[in-house]
Amino acid sequence: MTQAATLRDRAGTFGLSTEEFDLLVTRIGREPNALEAAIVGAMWSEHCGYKNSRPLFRHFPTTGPQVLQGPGENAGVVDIGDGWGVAFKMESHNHPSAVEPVQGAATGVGGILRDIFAMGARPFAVLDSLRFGNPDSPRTRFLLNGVVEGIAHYGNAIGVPTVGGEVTFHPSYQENPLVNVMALGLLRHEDLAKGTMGEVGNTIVYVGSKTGRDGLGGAVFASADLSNASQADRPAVQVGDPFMEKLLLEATLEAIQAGVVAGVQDMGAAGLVSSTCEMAYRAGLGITMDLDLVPTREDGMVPMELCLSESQERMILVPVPGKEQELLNLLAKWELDVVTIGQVEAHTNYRLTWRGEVVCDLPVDLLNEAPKYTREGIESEEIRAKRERDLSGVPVPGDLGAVLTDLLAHPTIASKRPIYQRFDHQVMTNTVVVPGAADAAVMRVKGSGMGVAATSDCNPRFVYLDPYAGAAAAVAEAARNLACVGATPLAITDNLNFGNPHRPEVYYQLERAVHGIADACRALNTPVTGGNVSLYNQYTEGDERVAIHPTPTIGMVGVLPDVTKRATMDLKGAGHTLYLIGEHADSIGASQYLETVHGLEAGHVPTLDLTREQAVIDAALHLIRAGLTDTAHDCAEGGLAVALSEMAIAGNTGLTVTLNAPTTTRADALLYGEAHARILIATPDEAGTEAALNAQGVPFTRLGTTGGDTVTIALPGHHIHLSVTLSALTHAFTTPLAEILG
Amino acid sequence: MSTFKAKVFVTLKPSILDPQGRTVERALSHLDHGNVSGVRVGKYIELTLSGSRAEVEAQLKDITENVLSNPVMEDARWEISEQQGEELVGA
Amino acid sequence: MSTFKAKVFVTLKPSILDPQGRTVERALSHLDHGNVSGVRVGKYIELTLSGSRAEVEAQLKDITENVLSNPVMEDARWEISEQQGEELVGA
Amino acid sequence: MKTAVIQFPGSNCDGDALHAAQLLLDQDAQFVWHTEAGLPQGTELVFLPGGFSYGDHLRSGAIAARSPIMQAVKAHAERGGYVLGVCNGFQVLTESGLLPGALSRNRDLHFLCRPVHLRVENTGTAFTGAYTKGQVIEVPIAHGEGNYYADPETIARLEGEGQVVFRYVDNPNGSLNDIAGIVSERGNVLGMMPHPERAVEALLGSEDGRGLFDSLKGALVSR
Ligand SMILES: Nc1ncnc2c1ncn2[C@@H]1O[C@H](COP(=O)(O)OP(=O)(O)O)[C@@H](O)[C@H]1O
Ligand SMILES: [Mg+2]
Repeated sequence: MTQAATLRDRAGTFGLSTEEFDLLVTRIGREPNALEAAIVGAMWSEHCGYKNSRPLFRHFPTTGPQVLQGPGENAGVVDIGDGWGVAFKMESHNHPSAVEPVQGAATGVGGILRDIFAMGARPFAVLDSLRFGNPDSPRTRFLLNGVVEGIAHYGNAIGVPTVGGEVTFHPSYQENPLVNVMALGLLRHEDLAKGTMGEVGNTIVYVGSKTGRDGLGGAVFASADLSNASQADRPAVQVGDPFMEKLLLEATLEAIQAGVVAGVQDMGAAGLVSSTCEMAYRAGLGITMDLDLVPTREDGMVPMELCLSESQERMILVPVPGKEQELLNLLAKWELDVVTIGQVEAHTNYRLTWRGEVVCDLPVDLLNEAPKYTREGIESEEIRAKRERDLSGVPVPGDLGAVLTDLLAHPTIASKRPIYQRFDHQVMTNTVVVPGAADAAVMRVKGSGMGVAATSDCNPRFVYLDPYAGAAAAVAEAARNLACVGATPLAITDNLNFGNPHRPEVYYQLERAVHGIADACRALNTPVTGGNVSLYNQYTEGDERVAIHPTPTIGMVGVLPDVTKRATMDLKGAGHTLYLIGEHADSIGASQYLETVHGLEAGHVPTLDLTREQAVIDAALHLIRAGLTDTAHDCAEGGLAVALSEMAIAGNTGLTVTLNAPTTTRADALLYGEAHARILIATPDEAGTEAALNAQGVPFTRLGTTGGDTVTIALPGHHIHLSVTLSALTHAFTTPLAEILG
Repeated sequence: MSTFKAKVFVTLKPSILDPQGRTVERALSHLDHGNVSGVRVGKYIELTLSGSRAEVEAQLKDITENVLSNPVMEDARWEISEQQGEELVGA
Repeated sequence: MSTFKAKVFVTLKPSILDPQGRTVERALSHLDHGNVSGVRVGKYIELTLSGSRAEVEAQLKDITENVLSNPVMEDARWEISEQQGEELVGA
Repeated sequence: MKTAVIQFPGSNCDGDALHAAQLLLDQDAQFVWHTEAGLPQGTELVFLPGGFSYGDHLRSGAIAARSPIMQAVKAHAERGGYVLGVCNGFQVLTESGLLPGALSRNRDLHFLCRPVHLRVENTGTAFTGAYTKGQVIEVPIAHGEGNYYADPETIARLEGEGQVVFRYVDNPNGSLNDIAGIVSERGNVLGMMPHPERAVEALLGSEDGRGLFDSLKGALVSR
């Protein structure tokens, strides 16, 4: 009784509330031992059990003819045609990267790649969505350099190209950066693998690295508030080994393709326990494992460590009955540690033995069915006031040309070349559209004429000011980015990075954002096939808890039926005509311009009309596939003027445009407002393009022509004529990141 | 004012995985050096510092712990010796 | 049969530019350690070998010169010490 | 041209090498695992691909250079057979002594992936016959350790004998004399850091690497 009372008092150290501990006691009808409490704590953590977010997930659309595998497996899979599927998923490694950026980011890449090849897919692209604090601070430099080095270290060595991503800077991420990594893999439909234990009698095979005391309690650590206490957690760093992972990848795929694997899963958060527990749950069966057989890197490891260690580069494979030896033989070639550590049983418990004794015996269901919390969200008054703020008093700057160079030089908008040139983005020889060339990456599918496109997007300022509209806008932007390269959007994965959900204003953001994503995905026919949740992204400043800007990163995948019919953003020469598909912006609300130039994060986010969005996407796709244009770019941060400049810089070709808009709209809104549903294109064929756009029934405007060595924009009604040389724009755009990286 | 030669040794903490050491060990065993074990690969840094011994020792400790090694995952130690040749020149 | 601990030090030849050393040196000078010079970054490898001293010494020389370092660019030296604890057990 | 692409644990451009070889040289080009003692019967070209063999641990290429298959590759080279080492393959060639010098960390210490311009310095080799002397081609690099070094006598010899085959127009990594690729004395072994196999299809941005494969085919015919 004393023992149990002690455990109950210590429930918090296992990541359980006292109520959860009592619930556990009631469910099993006895006191758990410490190992069992820790296992339950890990399985019920946000990371594994999604206790705060799962009730919201039911709003997501998850089905569609293109979905081969929806949420619930290691990764989602979409059908791209010709018997090919694409597995994809995004995952965060925020807290580990805040502590040790190189290894934190590296192991983030390693972890998401394992999710992909666990599906039987060969990883063929990585994208990374990164958020840091103030670009001028030494801490940001340290984190950015470390994260970039970590991604390069792992991705380059394992030989999967890093083909895209985003890097943005905002003070809310100063202590708590976001490192979200998305990976894509290619598979033949028949090779689709599942994370299941299969049937009674199957054996459970451990393969990969030995188990050390790495990242112990990592699942709890990842869900705990990040505060000064995390200094003490520092030894919780895990070191990744891309070489080992490469062997594991080849071995796993070879085994799956040889047809000797009935189930497979990587060991991620909460290591051995979560992987085997989830596989047992999917099979609806129990298992028994002998912890004495776990290969260890250090002496004297105890069950708690063996169970919860987050040592990297480890997998669980379940052989097809009768093919056990074949599997072991095949793995031997790769010189990995391989041990049969348990078997699937007719009972329904998760049973572990150590030194001849049963040390854990809990129902598989209980472990996998974390309590769910539906909380009450209340919008923050402070944020509401910012949104409702009247912006009519904001002055229009006298020198709108200087604004253009200032925006291009903002680290969030500026060229990311100094970063992506450290990533091998061409290995595997499939990358048709490389980083920096367009709004999304495009990889060809060898042996077919198709291409796969991918992008990751989120504008956290929009989400902050209006979580519903901002999150929906992230989906819309992702779809638009795919359309700009000529890809039909297929499905998304999401990474929900938020603060502490116990705080009503944070729960409000989470709930509204989920609804926004769900509605946009429904409207744009891009179901959610998986995702990841990272909560408690905040830190303590004095006595105050500061949450990050809510950041629901959207990773979207699309298909190009003919990869040669693709578009990039660079102007392809002089004498082409520029069009805006969609309508001019009419507000500066929530824009990067308002923040950078006027120091204000305020106003309503641009209105989102998903029907219009779809029409603009369809129009752009039609033009690209009809061969009427191969040059397209969407308007995002910085608005029209910045987007035009990016096209000019990328193509080293100037342009001259005239905006004949009513003077009732402010000039700065026309130039720098961030309205949705807008795509810029350039074409040598005016007549054909206009006919096609008219037939599509979308609004469009002829803006002007390409050529010259300036970006010149006239607003005759406003008596404004701004002209900046291409070299000045290029300089502004290309220098900032190199300086931050140092 | 004297000149000192310092040697800094940085090794991964024993509990931390050393992928490089593991790979080298395996390679050696394939090359018929199966009697080799416990391979750990670290860094060896040489530097020269000028100043008084007390100053330089304090500085080296700081540099070793805060720049040359990452205390999250590495241990470091250092040795220092006064450069006789230099001293003579200085004298 | 005894157990030996060996330490191997691999350094770039003095005539060869060491970009890593130079970068560390530059970083140090930005951190107000301008009195630090001549930074060279090399490798420090620890290994354990079992066998007779003569065998192990010959083997270590071979490993150091032919595997652990590349004579085109690097110099290497090694130290070896018998493990007392082990010996006692063996005795 | 019967081609064998060697696979070491950690090779990651092996598939790219095979793809390019099958496209341009030999439909039946095949992989050979590093533990093999011999090359397939009739091998004419050995292709050592890029990647991170053994994780680049210790030194890039060092451990791979000591694998069993390299004995066979050496014998093949001694017989005058062609050997092409790209990126990590070049590192394996220097580590195994098939080519002189060594490749160390890039001048700025970072991995670099981008297209570079190369000047073709010697068109008298089996790998470059299809180019014109002084021609500038665009080929991608993707490496962290491509900084070519050799002692002054070796550099002088390489330059004197025309063994420097490709030179960077704008040196990205600090290589001595801007060296991007060299051949052996006999001219049958080529090592280069840039990736010609990534530049053989217009879809991927450049076809300038094709000349190398065309040259090899030509050399075989004229042999
Ligand atoms: N972390 C990163 N890794 C790789 N590529 C990146 C990264 N960040 C940005 N990029 C690439 O740089 C280009 C510009 O990024 P960004 O300014 O975010 O463009 P956009 O606003 O059009 O999404 C894109 O091609 C993007 O994929
Ligand atoms: Mg962007």
